[in-house]
Amino acid sequence: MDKIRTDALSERLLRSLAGRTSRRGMLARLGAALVAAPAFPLLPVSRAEAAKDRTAQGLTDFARHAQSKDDTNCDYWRYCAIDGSLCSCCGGGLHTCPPGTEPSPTSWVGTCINPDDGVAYLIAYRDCCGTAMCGQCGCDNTDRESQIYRPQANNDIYWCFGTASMEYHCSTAVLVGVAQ
Amino acid sequence: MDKIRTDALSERLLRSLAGRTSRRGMLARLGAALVAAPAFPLLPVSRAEAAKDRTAQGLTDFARHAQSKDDTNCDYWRYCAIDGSLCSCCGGGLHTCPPGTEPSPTSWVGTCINPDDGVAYLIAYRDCCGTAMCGQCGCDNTDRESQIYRPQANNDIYWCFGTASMEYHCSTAVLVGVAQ
Amino acid sequence: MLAAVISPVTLQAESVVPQIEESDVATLPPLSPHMLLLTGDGSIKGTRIIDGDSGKILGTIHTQDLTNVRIAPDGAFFYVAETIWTRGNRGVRQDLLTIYDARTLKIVDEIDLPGRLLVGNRRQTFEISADGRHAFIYNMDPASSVIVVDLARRKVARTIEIPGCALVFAGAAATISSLCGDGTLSTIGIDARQSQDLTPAQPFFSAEDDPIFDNSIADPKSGKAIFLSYSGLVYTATLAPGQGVDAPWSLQQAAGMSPASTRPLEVSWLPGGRQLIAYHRATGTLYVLMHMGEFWSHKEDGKEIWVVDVANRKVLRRHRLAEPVSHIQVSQDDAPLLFLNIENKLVIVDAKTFEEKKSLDNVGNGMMMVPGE
Amino acid sequence: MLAAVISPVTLQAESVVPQIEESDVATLPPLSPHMLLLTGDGSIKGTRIIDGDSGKILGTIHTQDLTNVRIAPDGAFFYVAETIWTRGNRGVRQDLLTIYDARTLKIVDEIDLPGRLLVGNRRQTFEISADGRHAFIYNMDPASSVIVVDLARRKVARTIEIPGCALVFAGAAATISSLCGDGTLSTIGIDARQSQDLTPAQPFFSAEDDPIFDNSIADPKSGKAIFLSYSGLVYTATLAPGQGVDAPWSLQQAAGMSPASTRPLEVSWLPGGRQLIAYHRATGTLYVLMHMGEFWSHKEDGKEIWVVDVANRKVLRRHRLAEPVSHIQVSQDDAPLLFLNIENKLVIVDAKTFEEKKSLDNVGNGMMMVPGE
Repeated sequence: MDKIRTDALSERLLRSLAGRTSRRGMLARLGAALVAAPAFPLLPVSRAEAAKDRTAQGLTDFARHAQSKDDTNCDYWRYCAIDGSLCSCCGGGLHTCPPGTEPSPTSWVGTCINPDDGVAYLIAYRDCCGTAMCGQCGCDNTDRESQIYRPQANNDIYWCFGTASMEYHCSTAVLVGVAQ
Repeated sequence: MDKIRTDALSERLLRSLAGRTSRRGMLARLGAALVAAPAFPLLPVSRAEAAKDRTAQGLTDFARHAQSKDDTNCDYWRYCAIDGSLCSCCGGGLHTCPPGTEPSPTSWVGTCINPDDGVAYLIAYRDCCGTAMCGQCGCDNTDRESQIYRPQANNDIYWCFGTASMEYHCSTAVLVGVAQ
Repeated sequence: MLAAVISPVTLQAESVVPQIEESDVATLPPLSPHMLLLTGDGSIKGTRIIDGDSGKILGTIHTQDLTNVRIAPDGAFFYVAETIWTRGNRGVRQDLLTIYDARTLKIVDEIDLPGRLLVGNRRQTFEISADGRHAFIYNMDPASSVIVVDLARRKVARTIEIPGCALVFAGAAATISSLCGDGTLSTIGIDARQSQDLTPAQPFFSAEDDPIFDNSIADPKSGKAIFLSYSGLVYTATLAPGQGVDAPWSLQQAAGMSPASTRPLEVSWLPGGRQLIAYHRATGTLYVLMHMGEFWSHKEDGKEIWVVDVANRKVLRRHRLAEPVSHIQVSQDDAPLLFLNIENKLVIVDAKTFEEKKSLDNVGNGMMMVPGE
Repeated sequence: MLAAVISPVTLQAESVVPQIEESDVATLPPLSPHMLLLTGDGSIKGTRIIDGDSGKILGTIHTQDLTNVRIAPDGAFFYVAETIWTRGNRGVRQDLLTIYDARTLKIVDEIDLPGRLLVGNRRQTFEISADGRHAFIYNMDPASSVIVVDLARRKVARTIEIPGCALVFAGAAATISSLCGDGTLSTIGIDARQSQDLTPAQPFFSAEDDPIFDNSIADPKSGKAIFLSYSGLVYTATLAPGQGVDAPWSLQQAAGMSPASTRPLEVSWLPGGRQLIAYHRATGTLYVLMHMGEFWSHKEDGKEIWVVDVANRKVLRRHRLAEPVSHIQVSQDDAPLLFLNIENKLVIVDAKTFEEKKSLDNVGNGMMMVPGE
């Protein structure tokens, strides 16, 4: 498993690119690339500052109470910044969309600490799209969740860019890698 | 106020007409006539048998407890067979649709007893259509309510035939006349 | 430059986030007797496919208010009869029969329909023939008709006018039957050459005085049907040319009581609710939601389930419900489950012992379908 | 024969039912300060127009999930920014600015938009300029832009790219402003010749460590804006070319406490909720939903309302709420009402005395708009 050596750059990346070419064309292409890629690439993401300190004193309220046994509960560790219905309660799983829905190639991202090893992992919250609201196991956790001007860290946006239908059904929590 | 001298005939009317001409053409025209008429004609309706006996012994459970003061409550006397949101709670009134909605030219019909005079009246439950569910003051009263094969006495059908949109918003209770 | 944009990898290698899990999509297991399709309306929409044994949701079909769902007899498809406007509450009305693959829940086809009645909580506004070749959609605009869809050719075959009648039951011998406002049953061949009413036009009930519930039981294979009236009269019939309706008998008498009255003030145990009867075909067992009340309380939720041996006209058991129930369904296998619903809450009960097995909240409150019903 | 069919009267005179009441349709009263527009989402959709004095619903605009509604400055129209698929969950996506007459609620026009961001509970994804001539719609696909609509000509005028930034505040001098992920504020002229960033690009907050809530306060007339951070820092600014953001001050200090910390384990009173701030412009009074908790609890519902004198940086009052509140709004007259919402329940309170005036259930739980805000 590769370690992540990213730093906050997504908006800066967009802004710097924008300076060098037609912004609209460039961004449209960038957008298309991001949503069309088959391997589900992520927007480059920031390593959250809070993930540095793994002592009990560095943990958020969510992390201090998180568990690693039941992925149909809001306090499952990967769900530290999830907003919506858990796909695990809707016929899907942690990284599996329910039948008839489509995983979004784009996602928002959280940094969550696994209570079993005390390690911070990057989690991609990938929405499953195409069917209306599952309505089961609604969660809204907000560790290091930012606002719309930092979209990849915001969990209110319908992250169904690049799917055939943007109807939101549920959210998965795909393990991406170690954040350190 | 004219008295009503109707008898149950609507389906029989349709059936007899159907024998004499192309059923599809006839019924299509009949349908169009019913929905297009500007004066909101009713389907011919039956005088309910139960309306004959106005003594306390002849009253339904609804009629024994009905009131005539507050038209935003389900037990208001005209609502003896209403199903849905009361338009009186949605910006409309007993015979008034809320802004932006349209009264259906067709309706189902109830026979309700006014507690003030003990007289049975014919009530046209005219749906207001075009905007989604008002959601206020939901009632479901069923005095002499029949099933779909007797549509003008059924309160589950979306009675929005002939309106620009068939989206159901709320139901009014228009006083039609004395049923005796 | 373009390449760099398309792939963030080449743009700045250090920023790439490797992914150790791949996103995938689940498929449904093959249809099995304990699977339930529950169609929500109002605040909780969508048709949830639920495994009766685990009580878990296996998937959801996108359905809106007033949608009807049926299971193909061979289990290959789910059929959805639905109405959608192009702009939500406005625009162009689209009446559709949408066909979903029963394993992937992907849309296989969408067949345009010339109309359908908009009404909730009705089973017999949409039916599939026993051989799976035809779908029947009841339409009222406000004239009455049945739209026949050829499911093999995936197109509308014809429209059958049924003036004065409503609903559609798939009968034996390529017929459909409807209930009529004058108290008769009408049976018509789905073939254009058989469009005459094939039943004796004998009124057997009163649509004014003691209506039969729209939600009746009919077996498309045998044509055997069970109708139930507001007062609790049970009518059995065979839906086929030339067949009539048997003389009715009283549910209350079958439980050792007096027959119920249709008069005001009189209180009886009465059938009521929305999907208020379910039938276990192999054993001929009828489950009816019953409540105490006066006549014209036919939408009141059930406070008891009456278990009825239809052949012997006997109530075998009266089960008192902990909370009222508006919808009931039963699986068709020999270890049957009862599915009970009230206000979006589903309770799954052993149909023999009435032991509660599972319950599930926020699943919707509407019609329930099981395979082979 | 045809005539007889068209008119049941001539067919059988005895069957005609005379009608003594005519059906009609209500119109809304002219816009007044105590009227509220409440946009529901999820289980209760639609935008309800409520009279704050009587607590009664005056009418409903058909709106779906993730719809934004604005009131025209002159009160003549309601503007709805919405996204509708032709087949509900599928088909062709239609992004629209729909214009409703504010008295009849009839659709006056529908303007096609090239897109809009799908997100709930945000005020600044849709704004109207102070002169009523332009509408601004924030779009992310996922590149960021603002769509400018000419409301006089009823068509899209242009699209302004705002890379790295989001939201749209209508500022003074024909500009729009956005908040950016690098902690800056970006102000751009809506005229094509002014598409440069007109503000000094000075980061004033950290989008990672102490984000500013999207739901901020901005006056399209004066450009005066109030931003609030998760930790409770208040930033005032003027949204206009060349203007910067003032140094922030702490809400908690304004209430006599220590400033809140962003560190784990530390507990403070913090701002939180969905529509968590409201501003009474004439008196410069800010109402903030506050709760006790640790940092990153920014969506938690308010347990108190803090009444803040912005000019004097002073918390005037802390009102303890009987039940938590997620959305707050205040009318703009001199006898102001506070509108409080939690889980589809609206409570209307006197903004000066906090006396409860009215309450209303099942009205939806979403963004609230008042005239002149």
